[in-house]
Amino acid sequence: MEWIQFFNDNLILIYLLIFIIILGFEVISKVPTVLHTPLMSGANAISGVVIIGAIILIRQAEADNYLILSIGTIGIILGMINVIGGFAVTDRMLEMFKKKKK
Amino acid sequence: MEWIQFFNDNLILIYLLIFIIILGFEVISKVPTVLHTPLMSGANAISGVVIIGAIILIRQAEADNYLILSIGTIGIILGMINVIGGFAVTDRMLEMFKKKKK
Amino acid sequence: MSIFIINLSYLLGALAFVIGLRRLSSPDTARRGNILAAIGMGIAIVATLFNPEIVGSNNYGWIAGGMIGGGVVGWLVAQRVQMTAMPQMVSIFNGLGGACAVVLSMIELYQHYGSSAKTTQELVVIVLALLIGAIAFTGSILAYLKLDGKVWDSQVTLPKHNILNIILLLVTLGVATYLVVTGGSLAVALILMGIALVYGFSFVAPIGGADMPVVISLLNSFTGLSAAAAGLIYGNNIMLIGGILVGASGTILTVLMCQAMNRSLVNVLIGGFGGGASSTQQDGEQVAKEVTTNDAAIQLFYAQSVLFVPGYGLAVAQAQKITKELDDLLESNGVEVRYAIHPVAGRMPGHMNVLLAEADVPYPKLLDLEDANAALPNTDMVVVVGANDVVNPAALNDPGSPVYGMPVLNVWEAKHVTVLKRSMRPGYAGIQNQLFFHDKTRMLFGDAKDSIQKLVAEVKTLV
Amino acid sequence: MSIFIINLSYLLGALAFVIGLRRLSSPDTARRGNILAAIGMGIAIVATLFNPEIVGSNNYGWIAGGMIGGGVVGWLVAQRVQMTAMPQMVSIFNGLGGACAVVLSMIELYQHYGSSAKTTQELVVIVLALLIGAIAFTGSILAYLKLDGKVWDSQVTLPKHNILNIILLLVTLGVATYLVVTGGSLAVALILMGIALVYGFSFVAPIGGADMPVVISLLNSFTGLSAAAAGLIYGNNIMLIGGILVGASGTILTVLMCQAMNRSLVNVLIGGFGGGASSTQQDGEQVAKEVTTNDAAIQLFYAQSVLFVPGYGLAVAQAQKITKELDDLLESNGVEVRYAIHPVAGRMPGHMNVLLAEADVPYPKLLDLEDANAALPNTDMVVVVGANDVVNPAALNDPGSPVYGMPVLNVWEAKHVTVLKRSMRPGYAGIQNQLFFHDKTRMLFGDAKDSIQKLVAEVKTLV
Amino acid sequence: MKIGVLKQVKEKRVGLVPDVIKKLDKLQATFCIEKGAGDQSNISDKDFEAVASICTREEVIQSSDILVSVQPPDEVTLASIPKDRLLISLFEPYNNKSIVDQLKANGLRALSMDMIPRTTIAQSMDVLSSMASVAGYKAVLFAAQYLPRYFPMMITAAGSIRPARVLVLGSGVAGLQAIATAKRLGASVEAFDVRKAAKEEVESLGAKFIEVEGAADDSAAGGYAVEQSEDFLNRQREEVQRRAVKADVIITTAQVRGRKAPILVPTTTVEQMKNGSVIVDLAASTGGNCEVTQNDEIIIHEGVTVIGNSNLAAEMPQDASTLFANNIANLLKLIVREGELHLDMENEIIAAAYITASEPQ
Amino acid sequence: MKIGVLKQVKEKRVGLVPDVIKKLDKLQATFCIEKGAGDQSNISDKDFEAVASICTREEVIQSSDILVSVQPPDEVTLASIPKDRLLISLFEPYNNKSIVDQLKANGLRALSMDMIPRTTIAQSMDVLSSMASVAGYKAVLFAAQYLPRYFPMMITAAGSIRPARVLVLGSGVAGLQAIATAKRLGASVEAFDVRKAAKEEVESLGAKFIEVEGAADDSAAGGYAVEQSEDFLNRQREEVQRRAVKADVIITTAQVRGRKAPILVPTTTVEQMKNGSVIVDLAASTGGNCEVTQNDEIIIHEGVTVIGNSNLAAEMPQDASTLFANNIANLLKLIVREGELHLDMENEIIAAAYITASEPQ
Ligand SMILES: NC(=O)c1ccc[n+]([C@@H]2O[C@H](COP(=O)([O-])OP(=O)(O)OC[C@H]3O[C@@H](n4cnc5c(N)ncnc54)[C@H](OP(=O)(O)O)[C@@H]3O)[C@@H](O)[C@H]2O)c1
Ligand SMILES: NC(=O)c1ccc[n+]([C@@H]2O[C@H](COP(=O)([O-])OP(=O)(O)OC[C@H]3O[C@@H](n4cnc5c(N)ncnc54)[C@H](OP(=O)(O)O)[C@@H]3O)[C@@H](O)[C@H]2O)c1
Ligand SMILES: NC(=O)c1ccc[n+]([C@@H]2O[C@H](COP(=O)([O-])OP(=O)(O)OC[C@H]3O[C@@H](n4cnc5c(N)ncnc54)[C@H](O)[C@@H]3O)[C@@H](O)[C@H]2O)c1
Ligand SMILES: NC(=O)c1ccc[n+]([C@@H]2O[C@H](COP(=O)([O-])OP(=O)(O)OC[C@H]3O[C@@H](n4cnc5c(N)ncnc54)[C@H](O)[C@@H]3O)[C@@H](O)[C@H]2O)c1
Repeated sequence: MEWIQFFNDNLILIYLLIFIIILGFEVISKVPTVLHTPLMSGANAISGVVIIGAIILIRQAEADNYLILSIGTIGIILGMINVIGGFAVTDRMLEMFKKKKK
Repeated sequence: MEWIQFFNDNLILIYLLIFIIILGFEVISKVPTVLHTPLMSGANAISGVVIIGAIILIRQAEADNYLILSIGTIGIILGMINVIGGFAVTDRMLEMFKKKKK
Repeated sequence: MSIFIINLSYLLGALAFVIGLRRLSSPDTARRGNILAAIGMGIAIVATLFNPEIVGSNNYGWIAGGMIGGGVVGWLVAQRVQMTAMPQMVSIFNGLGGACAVVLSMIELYQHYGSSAKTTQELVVIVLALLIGAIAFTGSILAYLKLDGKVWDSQVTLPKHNILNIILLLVTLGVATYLVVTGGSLAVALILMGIALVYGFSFVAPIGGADMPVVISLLNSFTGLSAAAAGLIYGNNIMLIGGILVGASGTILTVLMCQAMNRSLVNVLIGGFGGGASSTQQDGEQVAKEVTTNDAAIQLFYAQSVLFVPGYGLAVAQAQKITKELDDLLESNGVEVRYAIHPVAGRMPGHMNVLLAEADVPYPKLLDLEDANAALPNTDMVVVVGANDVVNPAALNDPGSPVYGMPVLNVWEAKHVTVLKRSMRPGYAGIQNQLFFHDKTRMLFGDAKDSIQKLVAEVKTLV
Repeated sequence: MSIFIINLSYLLGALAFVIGLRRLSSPDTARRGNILAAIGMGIAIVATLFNPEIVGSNNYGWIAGGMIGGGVVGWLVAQRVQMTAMPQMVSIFNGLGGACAVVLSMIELYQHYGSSAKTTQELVVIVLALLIGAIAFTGSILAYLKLDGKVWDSQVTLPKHNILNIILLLVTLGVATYLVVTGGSLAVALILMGIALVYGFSFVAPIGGADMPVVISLLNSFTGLSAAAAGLIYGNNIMLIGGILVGASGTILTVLMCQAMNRSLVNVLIGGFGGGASSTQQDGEQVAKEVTTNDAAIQLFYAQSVLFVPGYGLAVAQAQKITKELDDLLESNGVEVRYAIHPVAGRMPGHMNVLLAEADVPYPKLLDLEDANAALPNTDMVVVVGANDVVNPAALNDPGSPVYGMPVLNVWEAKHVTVLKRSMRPGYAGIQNQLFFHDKTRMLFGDAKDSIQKLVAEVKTLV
Repeated sequence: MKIGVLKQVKEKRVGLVPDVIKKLDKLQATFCIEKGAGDQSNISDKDFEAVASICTREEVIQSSDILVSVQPPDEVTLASIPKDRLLISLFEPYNNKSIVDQLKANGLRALSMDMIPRTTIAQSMDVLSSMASVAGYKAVLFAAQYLPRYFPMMITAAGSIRPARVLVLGSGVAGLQAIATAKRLGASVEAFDVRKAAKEEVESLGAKFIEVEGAADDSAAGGYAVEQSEDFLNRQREEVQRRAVKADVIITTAQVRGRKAPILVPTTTVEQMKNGSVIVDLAASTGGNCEVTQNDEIIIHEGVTVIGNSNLAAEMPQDASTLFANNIANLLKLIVREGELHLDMENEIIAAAYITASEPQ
Repeated sequence: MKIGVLKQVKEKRVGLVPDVIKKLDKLQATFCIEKGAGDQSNISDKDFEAVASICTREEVIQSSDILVSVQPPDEVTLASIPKDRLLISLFEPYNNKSIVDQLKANGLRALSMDMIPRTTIAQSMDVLSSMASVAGYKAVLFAAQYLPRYFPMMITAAGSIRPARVLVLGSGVAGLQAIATAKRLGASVEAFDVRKAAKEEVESLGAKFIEVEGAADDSAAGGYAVEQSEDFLNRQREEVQRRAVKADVIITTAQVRGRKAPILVPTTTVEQMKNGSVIVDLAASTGGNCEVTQNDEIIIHEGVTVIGNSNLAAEMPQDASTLFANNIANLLKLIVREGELHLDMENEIIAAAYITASEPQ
């Protein structure tokens, strides 16, 4: 019952999620095999969006709550490596596709 | 201001609409020219979904409000022709694609 | 709980629309996609019929009447219509959908001035639904009339029609704004409807007959948008989603169709150009009909038997190898492919033999004049590749022609003929060819090698 | 107003993700797509940094430190890593993303047991983020170790490992349920984290080394899902949307990668098979490395100069015409294509000449032995099409070989060699060929005509 | 109506063949064939017997209303043919100026196959085309037979052989067929002609066209080439010389109707060619395109074999006869209806071929 | 070290050519060429002068350490050669049984080019291959020259000509080349052989392979065919007969080393063939695959032209000489080092070709 309630209350959100999932499928469905690795890498960089959670966490934390601050900062570092490294590596992989012009 | 308020209030709905638009583009973007006409026809049948408005209208109307009832019924007839005729015509057009098996 | 079921139904219906449309865009799955979309529509309609949240006196009798009436008419029309008249049909159906949106928004306005006043925001949405629906309605009707040959471009186009259209559009928008801002009255609403209907008509008027499919697709996306607006009015998700979806996909489809014709949308909408010259080649009174690569490819792919008629143009274009590739492609899909070699085709005795041998066409596939003429009446599709004099019917029926009396390939005895050449220029004998104006004949202009290359690509999308 | 700007920024960020991903899936636009996604990420981060809705002591110092530190490390690593080590790198990055999610959810749990208790629903979401993040973390790390050759399959696989995995999974889910239902304690939370980390490791352990890219893609979609869960925790749209998007596209990409390997996902996950035999052909101690059509096509397309070495197998497969097609395709994309004809290739003097003339390969493209050997060191890519004895290095360096002393085509002097043949069977002379085990050589097994047909198709996707 | 076929003396072909006669039953004519007429074309009298009667020469000459031969009958025979009979043959009145008078003097009527216009409708009777086509094919075979080298390229264990270079001068029907055949055998082929349309025609066979600026092209000449200015011929000879020195085979077919053939390969060029090279000159009967050509002879000039033969079609007599017979048959269908001869002078084909009309042609 | 080249009497080819001699400078040998040796191959003495000295026959014989010729020298010449000299030529000891004794009697040493093993490594010296390849090519040209019909299919205004049917019996090197050449000219080709590998080889050229069950295939024979059972030969002849009757051209190359060639086309088959058809028999020198074949003669048997020639390579002397010379040169590189002769009997090529060794071969 609770879940049904949840469903009815968040109907639009659920629509949104389902459509994003479909969109995620659609957007990828016709990739040439060449691009599998860079695409994976690019998607991986996007999944680093979790860093935003770490930022929110730290911004919300007390200035003296060192446990949360330090753990949160570790989170930021990890997330940032994922984001920056991910996009940069993807870019390097994709460099080979600019070599030639049709 | 009013619109900004509206935007903030209906954020999820707006996300939904934008993603549906992108999805609409995505879903179509690689159609072989052969399918242009049936696709147009199928999409047209879907646009007959407006009939639902007419149904709601009539269901909500007073049983003696003949003006609304008759106009609404005209709406239903028009919409129904669009829906049924649209899907049926599309199906006929698509029949030619079943003739041969690979 | 029941609301949950209704909500779930709408969700499923919306999903069915999306997935149905998706499948419609690939030949393999198109049919199932269409059925899926239809099922989604069924679910949505049933859910609406029994949605407990809608309170009123239901009036199921009226609804049933309307649905059965409309359904039967729609079904019968769809079954009866000629295959060739499909685009017209789609146009009409689309117009009716637009009309339905007009009806709904007019009733809302009527109620606005009567019982229940609306907020400005609601009013905006209602007026949008009205405008877009009205344009889609009359526009589609005119598109139908044009496609069906009931109306000629010149009959409905005024001088400087495009300027007229812009003025009309401004007037429409002006009245609409007035209505929204001041609240207006039923009379203003009726006037607005009238202007919008006129504008829809006028909007389509200057657009060339051959461009109608593009216009229908555009109008279809209009109908979708009006349905979405109606969805907002009724706060109904599936109307909103279905409408937006059709609006978006219709727009992109319109763009794709323009691309397939090598035109820009603006170019199409300004009109005039698409009406005559581009799609037909005139010779005095006569008109040679062009075919798109796509249509030709479909005809080839779904034919039982295809006969290529190579001529000097095949040699000039050096199209022998690509022709063989098309041959292989068709054969591997169950089409019987042969070649009709006219004795004087080319510029030296055996010219075609040399070329086709180079492309490795096996000898048994080559028919000489007699065999070919015997086979032609049972041939579904003839593709004339850069031949001209050797398929000239004047040789049989025009005693004044310099080729009168020469036996030719009677390609017009086949079911369909497609002629690949670069222009309407004559061949070696320097005489015009009536074949090109024959009922069964369609011209595919361009260098033969290019054209066949494109045909190969198109056929591959069908496989 | 400022909230509007923040909302708008998130919306734009989400759009950038979608469109960026879309562009990433086509070679032409991939690079711009990646940059677009990066910009979207930038917008989202900046918006979060200055979002006025987030109240607290901000601690920008900590944030700046973390961001700069992480950013610099990420950037440097990305620039330094070898092209060949890219998949490992992606795997590590992905693991870190997962770790970040673990960190976040552990803090939430810590707070749950400390200051602010959560609702059951929130708890579910937090535990989900924890679990998925943890699996993605250790799984990715093991995938990295395997790919980097630091760990061998056998070192981490136990007997009946799959059963062990199922048990571990059940235990993990059990503890998770317990925690959600009873509320648990920090200790339970830590235990759960521990088990999940172990499970992530164990999950990847049995999967074959060659299947790692598929696994990374799968783990990547896990990371996406954990980010989405974190988004729910923080009520943050862009985390939710970005996470779901990556979750969905990662899943479909995983399936596509399996399809490209002709495997099912289940088959990959059960593991074992992908580890060795399928991708290599053994000869005693030696291993010939296979190449996918796709990789070969890329090498061809991005080469400056390609040399085909036709042999008897080309004749048997009658692959001359399709070879010419591949040639044309490459030439039209700026690749210089030539043919090296060994004097004894084929089964009669001039065998190759006959075939290539039939396919209309112009004479100046044919290099004889001397010219070819002179050209080889400057050749990017050699494609050996059904030749064997004529490219056997034993002729130069194995005095015991029956072909010792015969001049052969020194194809191993080129940068890359791809050999098209059906099996490891020897040619006419009946002797094994060391070329197939050469460092630079990759084998593409199958009938030469089929293989080249596939290459043509692949190259066309690159154009 | 009786149609007779004469045995040829210095010619291997025969005017009609059994397979073709079989298809002529609608003419309501009978056929008599001189004994041994088909021998040289590998057609025995036995083959003919099924569709015609075998007669002596005398019988044929005396009894036939229409007399068919490949080459025109000699003077003696002409004199012995009864008056008013119709002869069909290759009279070549533009080369053999006296033949018309001779025919008229004997009171004979004649259709000359080589006068049939080169129009699309007449092509089924156009022996010049069908024979030129055979000649072009044969020219390449002759060249390949006499050339001490390979035509195709060969990279073999015993060395690499580059493809023979073949130069075709004059790309009419014979030239085009020569190009096609040489290309088939693997040679690399260049060709030349003065007609504008020739470039496209040559390229349609995948060969290379050599351009020399300033050729006179008269489309009023009914497809035939016109005589060229001396200036043009000089430039052409220079260009040809440049290519000829590199060529292994030259095949020349350049003719200008009713005139001496233009000299395209002068002696100096021949002498600069490679030892063993071959020239096949199909214009030999009108003087040859090569200066050293001797008509109907194969000579070796400073190591270069020069084959002068304008009648190469006769070297493939069976198919050549079949083609010739088909051409004749198509003409017969035009002039014989229900066993009666109808010479319709309104018909432009008949009018052009009827060389014994009283008005000047 | 001096290497001499003899002028041939009944042979157009020559053992070495200037282009090849030029590439042999590493041998540190001088060359003397008999005057006029290259004449028949279109190579003048002038061409030779740049790389060798032109000598009289006597000088060549007396002064050369190695004597190269295409065909073995006649008995008189053999007798005049000083003892211990090395001769390189096509001795065919398996056919010409007495030659070895004759050589030994004169105290001469000899390498026979036709005894070189048919292995991959030896292929650059394999004159049998290079010459067979030329012969296969030439065989088709001969057939095309003598056939009174077209090879390719032609649909023309003067009638349709179907492609010539060519039947190739024996698909060794010569047979394969014949198949390739006939296909090039547009014929439709069928082929046959007893070796199992032949099917794939024939099909690799796009021709049709005729299967006859039950052929003996001995892979120990070093690639050569073995003799077949009479039963098999009978079935084969039946199958061949069926095809031969429809064929326009038959090219036979079936040989079994050291034995009489099998009769594949008996007289009865020839007599059922179409008038004008052509048989080219490359096995003529070992009795011929066709019963009516006369070695080195062109005869006409009941309308069928039968060309018996096992030495067709000599009909294309210039390229054939170049190929032959390349083969010889590759052998010379193997046996001459720094101006000295080294006959390394460990080397299987030399061991096989050295026919004058005392032990029995
Ligand atoms: N066979 C012989 O021996 C011989 C010899 C000499 C003359 N002829 C004459 O040639 C004619 C042969 O008839 P035919 O039907 O083969 O040829 P045709 O009547 O000359 O017509 C050829 C057609 O091909 C088209 N064409 C040219 N290049 C092309 C290209 N690249 N791509 C596509 N189309 C191309 C041309 O139209 P566009 O320009 O519009 O493209 C032309 O109308 C007959 O009149 C015959 O009498 C024959
Ligand atoms: N040129 C001549 O005159 C002549 C005459 C007789 C003999 N030979 C000998 O033949 C050899 C020629 O060397 P080569 O390198 O051309 O050929 P090769 O050494 O015989 O090798 C041919 C290779 O092609 C592969 N193959 C066969 N059919 C194939 C197909 N349909 N698709 C893909 N691959 C296929 C085979 O491997 P799989 O089975 O694994 O596919 C085989 O290893 C030399 O040893 C030479 O001495 C030459
Ligand atoms: N209507 C038909 O169906 C048909 C049939 C056959 C031929 N034709 C036409 O008839 C014409 C004559 O053909 P033909 O083969 O009998 O020609 P031909 O034998 O008279 O001459 C052979 C070729 O030599 C060329 N030539 C003449 N002088 C030359 C010079 N100085 N240098 C180079 N080339 C020179 C001519 O242009 C011609 O192409 C052609 O135009 C041909 O297309 C038409
Ligand atoms: N190693 C190399 O590089 C190399 C080079 C050339 C030839 N070869 C091999 O040497 C072998 C001999 O070649 P060749 O051309 O000198 O052969 P050949 O001249 O001895 O015989 C010609 C062909 O006739 C065939 N034949 C024999 N008896 C027959 C019969 N009764 N019916 C039908 N056909 C019959 C043989 O099988 C052979 O193919 C072949 O196997 C060939 O592949 C190898």
